[in-house]
Amino acid sequence: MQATATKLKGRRGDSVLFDNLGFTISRGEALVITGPNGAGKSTLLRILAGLLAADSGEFLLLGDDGAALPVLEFAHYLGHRNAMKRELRVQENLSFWKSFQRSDSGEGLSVDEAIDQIGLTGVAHLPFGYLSAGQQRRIALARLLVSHRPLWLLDEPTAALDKRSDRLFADLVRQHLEAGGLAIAATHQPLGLENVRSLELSGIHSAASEEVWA
Amino acid sequence: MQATATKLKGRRGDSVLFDNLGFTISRGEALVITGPNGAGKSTLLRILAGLLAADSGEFLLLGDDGAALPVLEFAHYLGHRNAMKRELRVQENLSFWKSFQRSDSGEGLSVDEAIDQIGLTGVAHLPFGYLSAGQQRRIALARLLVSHRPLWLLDEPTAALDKRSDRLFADLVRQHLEAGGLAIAATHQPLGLENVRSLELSGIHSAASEEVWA
Amino acid sequence: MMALLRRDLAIATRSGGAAMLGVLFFLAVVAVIPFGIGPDLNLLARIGPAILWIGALLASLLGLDRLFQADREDGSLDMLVMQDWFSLVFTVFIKSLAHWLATGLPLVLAAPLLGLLMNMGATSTGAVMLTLLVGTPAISFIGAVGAAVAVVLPRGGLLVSILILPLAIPVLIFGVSASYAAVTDPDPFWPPFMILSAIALFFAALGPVAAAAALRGASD
Amino acid sequence: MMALLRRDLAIATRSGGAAMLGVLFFLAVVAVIPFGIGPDLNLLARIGPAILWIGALLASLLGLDRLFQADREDGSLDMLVMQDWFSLVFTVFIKSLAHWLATGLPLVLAAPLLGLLMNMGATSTGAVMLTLLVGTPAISFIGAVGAAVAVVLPRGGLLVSILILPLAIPVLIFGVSASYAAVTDPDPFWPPFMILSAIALFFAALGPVAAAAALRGASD
Amino acid sequence: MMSHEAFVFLSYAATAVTLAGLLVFILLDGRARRRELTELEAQGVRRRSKSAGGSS
Amino acid sequence: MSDTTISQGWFTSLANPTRFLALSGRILPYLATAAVLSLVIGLYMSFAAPEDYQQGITVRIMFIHVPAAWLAMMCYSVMAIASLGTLVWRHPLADVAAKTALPIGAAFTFLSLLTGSLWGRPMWGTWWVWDARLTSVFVLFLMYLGLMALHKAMDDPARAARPAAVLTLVGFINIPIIKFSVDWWNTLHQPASVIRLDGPTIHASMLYPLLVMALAYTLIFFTLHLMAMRNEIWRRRVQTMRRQAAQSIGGGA
Ligand code: HEM
Ligand SMILES: Nc1ncnc2c1ncn2[C@@H]1O[C@H](COP(=O)(O)OP(=O)(O)OP(=O)(O)O)[C@@H](O)[C@H]1O
Ligand SMILES: Nc1ncnc2c1ncn2[C@@H]1O[C@H](COP(=O)(O)OP(=O)(O)OP(=O)(O)O)[C@@H](O)[C@H]1O
Ligand SMILES: [Mg+2]
Ligand SMILES: [Mg+2]
Repeated sequence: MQATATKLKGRRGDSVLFDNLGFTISRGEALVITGPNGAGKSTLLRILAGLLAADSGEFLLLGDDGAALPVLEFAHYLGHRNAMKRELRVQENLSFWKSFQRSDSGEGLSVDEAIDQIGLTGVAHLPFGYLSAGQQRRIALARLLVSHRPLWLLDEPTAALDKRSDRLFADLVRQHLEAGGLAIAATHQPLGLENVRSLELSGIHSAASEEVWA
Repeated sequence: MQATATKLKGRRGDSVLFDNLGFTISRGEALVITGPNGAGKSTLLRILAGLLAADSGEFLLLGDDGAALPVLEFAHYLGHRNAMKRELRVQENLSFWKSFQRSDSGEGLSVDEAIDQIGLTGVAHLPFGYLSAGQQRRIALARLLVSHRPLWLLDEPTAALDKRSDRLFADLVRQHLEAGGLAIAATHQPLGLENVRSLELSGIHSAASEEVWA
Repeated sequence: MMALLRRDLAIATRSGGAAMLGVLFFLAVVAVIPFGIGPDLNLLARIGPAILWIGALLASLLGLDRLFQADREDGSLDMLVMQDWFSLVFTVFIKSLAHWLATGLPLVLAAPLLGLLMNMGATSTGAVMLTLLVGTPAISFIGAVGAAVAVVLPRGGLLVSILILPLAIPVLIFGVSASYAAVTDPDPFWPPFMILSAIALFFAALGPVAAAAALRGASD
Repeated sequence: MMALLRRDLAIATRSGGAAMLGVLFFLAVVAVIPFGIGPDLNLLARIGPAILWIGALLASLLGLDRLFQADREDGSLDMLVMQDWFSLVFTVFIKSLAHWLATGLPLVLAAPLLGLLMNMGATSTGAVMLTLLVGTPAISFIGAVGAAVAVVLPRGGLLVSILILPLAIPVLIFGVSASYAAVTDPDPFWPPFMILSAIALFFAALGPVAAAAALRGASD
Repeated sequence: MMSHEAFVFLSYAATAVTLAGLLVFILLDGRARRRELTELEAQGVRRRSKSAGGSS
Repeated sequence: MSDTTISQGWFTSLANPTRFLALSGRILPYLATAAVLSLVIGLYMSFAAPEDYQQGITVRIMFIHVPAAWLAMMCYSVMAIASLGTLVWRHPLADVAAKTALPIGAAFTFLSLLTGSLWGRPMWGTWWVWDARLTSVFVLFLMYLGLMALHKAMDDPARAARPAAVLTLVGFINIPIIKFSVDWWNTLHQPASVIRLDGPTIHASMLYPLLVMALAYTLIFFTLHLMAMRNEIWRRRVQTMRRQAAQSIGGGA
């Protein structure tokens, strides 16, 4: 499996955030995107996830047999927000995502296993809104575990995590990579991963030149 | 001016997060609260801000003449959420808070100056919802500048900030302290401040013993 | 506090279009009632004030459940609650006022048009406008209590309306009876209208205090 | 998808027994009416169907605007949109269905009780139930489009209300007129009812597709 | 048209049924709660105020 | 026991649920016996009472209708007082009292509506009119149900307490409305068949059974309320113990 971006151009309003951006990662590899606030990291991840349209260029996920796979179904996207309902219990939230994001590419962990993995055993029955900020983020990470998808797109995954959880997260990503997964993460803090490629966005935006209105 | 906590006890549901907690800081001093996720840092800050009632103990802010000052009016609280309306422009958001949180203890910066200070010159006219996560957090920090209040209560102020903004934030706090302010911050990352006191919450919770129902 | 009023109004007019929604709903109510009554213009004119009042009461419910919930979700509520008791009560007052300006006032202004549709006379329409002008703020103020209670709820919606409607009934009773009194001869207009005004004043005082008390307790 | 239905229903019921809430809301609305128009049983019976329909419309409007907004605010919407086109349309369909199950259906079921309170006859009540059963889903489905558009526009936008209500008003009007046609003799029940059904089917098909299209464009 | 006796009987019957229902509901609820308490205590979960004794 | 700052005095001892349980356990048998006794006497008296010359046998409905209506209002007043306790003294038992009174009050309100309807049919020729008193009682019923829904909507009783108390107090304005709305309603025209309250002032032969029945209803209310309060205390105790058990198993994060 291999993820390739070619000549991606991302735009917000009239400013081009990045242009001619390309990379390739294959099974077991991770890409870390860095850059100052507003550089366009989140925008890039949303484009990769298919949530935003790129201005030009394309992002492809190729299966081991070389066939293009739909990113929508083969990628997990973790944004700035946690995608959990405050009023539902942790258990309910996770089992919802487990069955909603069921995929053919493999089985995920059970909800309880996932909660164990992120070190929050015992919170399953609490309403999500009762958790602390870091605990909420960790439950959001557990979503990646309950259904298996090979490509992880992570936007500042370690926000609000304490140091022990930082390491725990690094372990999770490492396991995912070792199992043949791929990961692309935007972050401001070192993730504690070895052997990752990195991509730095400059944060210098150019005005869109072939502006339609100009 | 001096802020003193004595024998504070904080509880969530049936578990006591901290007990017998006390500290004193005076003008120009900062206190950094650390501890693992769910230790009770946010809870402590909310108690200090008067948003939650402590189980017992008290937190007092004493003026230079020894008179007790209402924390409500002399403290800025910055929580996990930014307290800004997505649909309003940055300018509108900040000037709202500027006039809403007007205080007698001194003049704040003008909205434009504050935006300059946090290094986002030029975003004033954008709707808040258009900003990136880090930019949003920085605007939330700018709120502390537009109206002057001597005590800052900050809950993970540097979440989502890039490295340059981290330093910028450290400078802001340093200026605030030098001008005779006080700051209490909960964080997982070093804030880049020198000479701060620190308080570590263990994250080991005890069950409430004098539980009413049991 | 003017700033708060301005902010809430800006949000109301910018998003959702609370004013339009209220007026449209109002219009829908007035549009369907004649189906039941039939083409009897006299009857229509007679129950016109009541229909306008009921429509206005129901339309005021729109958006009420989000009065504080929206502030809670983005964290602003913390700053609103971080005030001394008096300012908090005043803040609630201002927010209710903003809600009224955004939803209630347009209804009052739309009343003449609807009066026309209901074949109501000028006096009758004027009386309804006047009573609505006094009565709808009372609904917003009492509604603030429901909205404050809803802050602790995961979802306000219907529950808030259920809690508020019974409380709003006195307003409706006197609003309608004053409007009728203005046209039916023996009944004097002023007594029920004065009671309506008294109720409005009472709610304007009670609502913010009760809502503030609920908000103080709700913070988590 | 069953999971989505279950989740949305769970969220709706968390706030206190959705079914019971619908009935309570309706009871509250109905209780308010006689205070306005007076205790004339005949008149009540005549406007009964209109009141039930207005109550249903209002109940649908309260909370409909949050259909996607809530998901957007907590980030779930991204995951919902990250699906192929067909699944996305189906997701919207399910969410509207959940909304209807939580707010519309209880109203349909409560209608007989309210018919009793409004002194409506059996035929009339039956007709109202039938039209509500067909009509309220249409409101939920068309409302989904408005809710999706509300998400698109970074600043909400007046469009929502201007979009939903004018589309919902035909449903309301045909629903009410079919209910009346069932009791007033010369008017036939079926023509307006068929139109209502046609509108409902049309909206059930159009709503999810249009809402899905709006959501695809919305994501930012 | 029912006889007036029937109305009287119905009202008394309805009152009896409602109040009895309420009583039974409360009794059953109480029994269930006490059963839960004894179960929990059998599981070794102890009430704090009991185990803590009279320490203040 | 604890060194918290709950004010001293007679209710300090009641502040402790354990002591409340003990005390209420001792009182309950007597209360229940008194309730049953007065009910039996009251029922006997109401059937021994002479028939009314105007209303015939249906006047016997009065003996269960009027006390039910009174209790419906009294129960709400009890809740309002308890809500004051929650808001002013932050007394946890006050919340328990307010919450458990809800279903009982709803039941009495329901009974007054039902027996009123059953009386109205032979007397007025209709089950229901939207007359002021009837409607305001109906509104009271709605408020009971609404408050029940509010409690049901929140899984944490501690957080429901204050908002529910505020709402209960605000809703108290309905009680005077029930009392006085009859007069207000006069400004609108009324249906011809109205209750003739001003007619026969109640004769002693009916007054006494009525008063005994009212006493019986009141005793029944207090018996049920005490029992329900005990249940609620147990419920919260179980909840607390469950959570503590879960915590000691799961460990802090
Ligand atoms: C659903 C219908 C009815 C409801 C909700 C209702 C409600 C009430 C209420 C709330 C009271 C207490 C008022 C007070 O203490 O001030 C009351 C008292 C009373 N009701 Fe009804 N009522 C209904 C029908 C009837 C009917 C049909 C009759 C007789 C024809 C009746 C006869 C009385 C009488 C005699 C009293 C005692 C008044 C007094 O002396 O204080 N009620 N009812
Ligand atoms: N609203 C709430 N209701 C009930 N319990 C809560 C609530 N908020 C937090 N808690 C619990 O209180 C404990 C402390 O939470 P708090 O938010 O203070 O932690 P924190 O130290 O700020 O953690 P983090 O570093 O993750 O932000 C957690 O165990 C959490 O589950
Ligand atoms: N919804 C939006 N509409 C318009 N412009 C936007 C929107 N979101 C972001 N932008 C703009 O796009 C640029 C890049 O934003 P993006 O969120 O991708 O940055 P980022 O690299 O993720 O920053 P951060 O580190 O702060 O998260 C910013 O200048 C921002 O103002
Ligand atoms: Mg970002
Ligand atoms: Mg925290």
